[in-house]
Amino acid sequence: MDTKDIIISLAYLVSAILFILCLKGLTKPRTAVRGNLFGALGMFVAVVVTLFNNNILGYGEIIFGLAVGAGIGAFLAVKIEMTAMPQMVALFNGFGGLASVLVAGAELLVLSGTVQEAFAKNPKIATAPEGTTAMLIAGLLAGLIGAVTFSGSLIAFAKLQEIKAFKKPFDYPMKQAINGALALIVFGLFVLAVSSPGSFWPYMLLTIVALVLGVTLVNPIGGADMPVVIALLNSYSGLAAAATGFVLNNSVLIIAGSLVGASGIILTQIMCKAMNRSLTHVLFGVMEAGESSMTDDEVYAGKVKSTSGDEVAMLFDSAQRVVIVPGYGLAVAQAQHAVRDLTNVLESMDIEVEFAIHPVAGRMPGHMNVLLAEAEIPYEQLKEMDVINPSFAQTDVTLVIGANDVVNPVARTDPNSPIAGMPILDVDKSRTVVVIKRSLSPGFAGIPNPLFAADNCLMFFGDGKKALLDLIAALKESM
Amino acid sequence: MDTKDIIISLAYLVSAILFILCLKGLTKPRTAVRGNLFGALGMFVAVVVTLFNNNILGYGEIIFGLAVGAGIGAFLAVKIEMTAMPQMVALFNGFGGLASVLVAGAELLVLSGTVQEAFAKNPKIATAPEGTTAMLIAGLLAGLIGAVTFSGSLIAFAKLQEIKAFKKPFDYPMKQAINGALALIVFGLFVLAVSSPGSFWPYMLLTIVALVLGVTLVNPIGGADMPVVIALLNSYSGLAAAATGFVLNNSVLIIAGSLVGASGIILTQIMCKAMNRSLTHVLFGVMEAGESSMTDDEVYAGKVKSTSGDEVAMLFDSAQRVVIVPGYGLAVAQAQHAVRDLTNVLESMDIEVEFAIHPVAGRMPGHMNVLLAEAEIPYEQLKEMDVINPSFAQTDVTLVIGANDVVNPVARTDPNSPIAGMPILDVDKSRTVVVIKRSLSPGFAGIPNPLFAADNCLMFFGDGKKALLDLIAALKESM
Amino acid sequence: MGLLAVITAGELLAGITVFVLAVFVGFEIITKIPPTLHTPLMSGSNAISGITLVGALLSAGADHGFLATTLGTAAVIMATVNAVGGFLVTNRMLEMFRKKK
Amino acid sequence: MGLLAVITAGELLAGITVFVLAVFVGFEIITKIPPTLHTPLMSGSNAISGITLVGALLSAGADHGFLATTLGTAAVIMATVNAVGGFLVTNRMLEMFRKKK
Ligand SMILES: NC(=O)c1ccc[n+]([C@@H]2O[C@H](COP(=O)([O-])OP(=O)(O)OC[C@H]3O[C@@H](n4cnc5c(N)ncnc54)[C@H](OP(=O)(O)O)[C@@H]3O)[C@@H](O)[C@H]2O)c1
Ligand SMILES: NC(=O)c1ccc[n+]([C@@H]2O[C@H](COP(=O)([O-])OP(=O)(O)OC[C@H]3O[C@@H](n4cnc5c(N)ncnc54)[C@H](OP(=O)(O)O)[C@@H]3O)[C@@H](O)[C@H]2O)c1
Repeated sequence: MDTKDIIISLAYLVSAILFILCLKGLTKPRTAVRGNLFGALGMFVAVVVTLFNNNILGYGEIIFGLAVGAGIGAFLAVKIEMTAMPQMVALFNGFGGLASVLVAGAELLVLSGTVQEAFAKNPKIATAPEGTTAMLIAGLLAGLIGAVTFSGSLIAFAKLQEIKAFKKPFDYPMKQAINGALALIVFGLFVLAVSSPGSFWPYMLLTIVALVLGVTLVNPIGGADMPVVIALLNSYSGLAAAATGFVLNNSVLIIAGSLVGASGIILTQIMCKAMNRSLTHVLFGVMEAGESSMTDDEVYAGKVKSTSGDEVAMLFDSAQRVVIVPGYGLAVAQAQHAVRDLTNVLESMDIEVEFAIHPVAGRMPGHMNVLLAEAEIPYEQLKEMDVINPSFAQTDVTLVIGANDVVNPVARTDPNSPIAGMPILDVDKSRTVVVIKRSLSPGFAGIPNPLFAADNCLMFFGDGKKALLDLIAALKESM
Repeated sequence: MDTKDIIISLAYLVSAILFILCLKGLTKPRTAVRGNLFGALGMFVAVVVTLFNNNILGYGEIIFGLAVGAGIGAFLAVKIEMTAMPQMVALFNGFGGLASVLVAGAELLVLSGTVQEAFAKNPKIATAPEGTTAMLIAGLLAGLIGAVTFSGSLIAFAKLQEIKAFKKPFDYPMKQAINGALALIVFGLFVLAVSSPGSFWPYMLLTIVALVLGVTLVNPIGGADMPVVIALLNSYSGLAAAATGFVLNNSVLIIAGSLVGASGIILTQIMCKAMNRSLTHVLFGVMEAGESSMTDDEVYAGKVKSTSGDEVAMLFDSAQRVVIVPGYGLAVAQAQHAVRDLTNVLESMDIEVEFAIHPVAGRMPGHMNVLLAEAEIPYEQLKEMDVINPSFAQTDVTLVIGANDVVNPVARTDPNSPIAGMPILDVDKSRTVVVIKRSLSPGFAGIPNPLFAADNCLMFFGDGKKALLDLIAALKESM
Repeated sequence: MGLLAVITAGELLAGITVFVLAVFVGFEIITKIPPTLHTPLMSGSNAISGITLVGALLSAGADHGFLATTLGTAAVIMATVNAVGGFLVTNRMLEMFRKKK
Repeated sequence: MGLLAVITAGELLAGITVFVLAVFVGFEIITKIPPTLHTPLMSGSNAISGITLVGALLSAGADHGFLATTLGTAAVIMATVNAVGGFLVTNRMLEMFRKKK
């Protein structure tokens, strides 16, 4: 080890520390921006010192690759719409997984060549050089995990992007049996590859099968569970990077990869808990408890009162306090700016307006915060569930926009419902509830909502954005 | 590396993991016992596999040392009184520090021999073998830190054990200047030792000076701050162990040592916060803010009402709810069993009895819990400050036993007092307060307590245990 | 085609030790996170997993023959997208929260 | 008197990496502790620092001459007192809390 190597190693340690500080910073609102910068700095340090590595001979390909990659990455990151963030993360994650597959591939290719040469020179030796097996195992793990991450992330991306062909899971018989068979094949190829260190093709086959496995694993999972899946795949891509670290005997890869792998698992668990789902259920695509105990008819028949923009405007006229409950439908309708306009109008009428943010409203954690922040609605106006729940009793009008499950009182009453036990926003306690949605169709959990049939509830049917614009127009007219 | 070495390394990793789980377990009441067992198991694993190390040739000394050490350790641990725990920890910690000094000494002794031989064989080479400097630095650090830990811990032990000669700091002029001079000498010896790898005597000198430094550093610190000092010295002894790990290139030493070093620093900070002290102030022996703004006379003159056992017994006769506030004096008087007896008597009179536990009552964190647990007072009866404070208004009699600062209302009123801002137990809100202590002398903070002069406060002067026995006798008589 | 440095048992053990410790750091570092930060945290840690870039650079630059170099260069592109895009997206999300405060 | 194995730069760097990671684990692992557990935690981690025992065993058993062996044996005694006494005392403190529950 010459002095340069020592400096490179120390720089890797610095960048590993920066990654740790990055993750730590990202867990607190006050330090999150700085944390992210630490992470970027860590990456920069790691890349720069790597360029000084003695083993790097050609710089042409490297500079080309860096430039192209940075261009694509920056373009996507800057151009993407705020509401498309989750699928963007999925896509990036997939790229990371693929990169691990390729790196492991390149190294194992060279390794197989090395082993062949060793055997050619001395045909009598029966075993490959020391360390070969360890490198092989690490490389195969990197390829396997990376490939599953890649194809799985692409499916997750397609589902979140609501690409037609992927909206419903592909249906084919014996899903679990096929997954089992694929896993067996993977195992067999793994053993084969380890026992024939001179061949590269088992690695290629393994990767291809792993790609298929990634598809079949993520395919049956519903679009709404994708955030959890992405968090899990993110953890995987960390593990894949750590595995390549073992192949290359590189500490920063091992540390950063295993950091992401471990913290990703914790984050996955936290997200599952916030959505009241268990990880096994997410992964096997099962909704907790099957059937709703009540049919739509029983719940709604004859009890639903529909309303219009003018009528709601009149309600607001006499209101002093309004709470707005945004849900997934707000994101679908892209109505965040319309909500801001409505808020401004209501405030100009001296009405106190607050937003009730349910932790799992929408389809990703913090979805509503991101959405409303994009429309520049002041942070102080967004109240978390625990804070706002006691105040519904003093609220004149609660306006529910495209939310359903998070205001479904069944969670409190029916222990058999899929959302049983999930804390909900107690909108039914307010004087009047107005719900904006397109129809009576259910939300993510697929169950009817007795709120819509409650005495103090009015349904304002229509697309979220259109309904809001109607409402604003009606309000302005009456002013 | 042969297979045995690999197994030893993996076993070290297992024991490092067990140590991590130990520390983690010890932070939660439910898992603390298990955590401690994990730690012991980790140590057992580490010791057993070390015995298989190829470098170990003689087992006689080892078995002798293990047997003697285990005997002494077990004897002390089992025989020691519960209330003497803090000084016992200090003593053990000192031994750990000394062990690091001796290990580093043995290794550096051999190293100096190796270097001499190398020079002797080839007088022309000017530099010692690769790695010598690193080992030297690590060994010197182990010796330095270990020696400071050892002598510092012994002084802490002596102060906590209330050994006469150590009760007051030794007084000599220019304390800080002398410390500075010692630090300079240490630095000089360090440089000298690194630059002459063939000699062992600089290490010996360094250790001796470090021993003196440990004494002069801890000497001025007041006995009541000792828990913080012990926590800090504990962190040091971890760092010393980690340093010996670098000398021996042994990962479990490095991991376990740095774990203890880092967690010890966090624990020190947490303890400082709980005592409302800053670490710098503890280390430089300064009480926050100097003078009390009121003299004893101003506070007490003519306003203190003294009472007797019989009188207090009568008070209890008509009481429904009694809160007992234990303080340092309870530990001094060893009155924990008397308190339990009193509680039983009061409960047999259908009086509700609860204990108010202030976080820094006594002289070590959790002091009161340990003390009362020893007397088998049920855990549920001990209430933390935040829980019990609101209930003082509904309390008929509050019995303060040997507590002073933690019930001093000055903390709320006088921003210049040394305990300003410390949350206190609001005993003055109860109908009657009875304080058991020997005199009007102040507590740890050295300030008078206006509570003792309050209208609803009665002083029951006497040693804590004697006063309680009087009280119990009086209660039994009147029954 | 060049030869590859193989790893010794000692290096492997050191790697495993580092791995285990980093896993513990990863487990411990994330305890409570406000829901708002779930997505940025996911995205930021995803960007960190772009560290494969270091491996990709070594593969692409090592001159181990055309195929290995091509694989390496493709890996450099992918990993750079992941890292650069990841940190930028995370920053964009966080900036949005910040300017409201 | 035998010779000592010296450390290579690679081993030293690995050691430093392990050190840094373990320090992070130590920092992160302790966040909130109820005051009751301050003393047991201090005592338990003090017992862990008795790990010097491993170093002491190596010094005592290495047969590097009388003086080194004597120093090592003394270190074995000291470190064993620290470790054995430490875990036992911690256990005693904790048992006291437990039986009340
Ligand atoms: N936040 C997360 O991280 C996350 C992740 C996964 C799953 N989940 C789950 O997702 C659910 C979130 O609850 P939620 O109340 O926000 O949403 P929801 O229960 O899924 O309901 C969304 C509602 O919005 C309506 N909608 C859709 N498009 C609309 C449009 N263009 N205009 C107006 N309304 C529209 C739909 O009704 P119409 O079709 O009648 O309009 C639907 O009932 C929870 O069950 C949660 O567990 C959350
Ligand atoms: N808990 C910790 O970890 C810790 C650590 C360091 C410092 N401290 C500090 O220590 C103080 C603790 O407060 P505290 O109220 O528990 O104690 P305190 O304020 O120190 O008062 C103890 C009182 O007990 C009395 N006493 C002593 N021996 C007695 C005996 N045999 N019988 C009856 N009474 C006796 C003394 O008065 P007489 O002499 O008149 O009897 C003294 O005023 C706080 O200032 C805290 O910051 C705590």
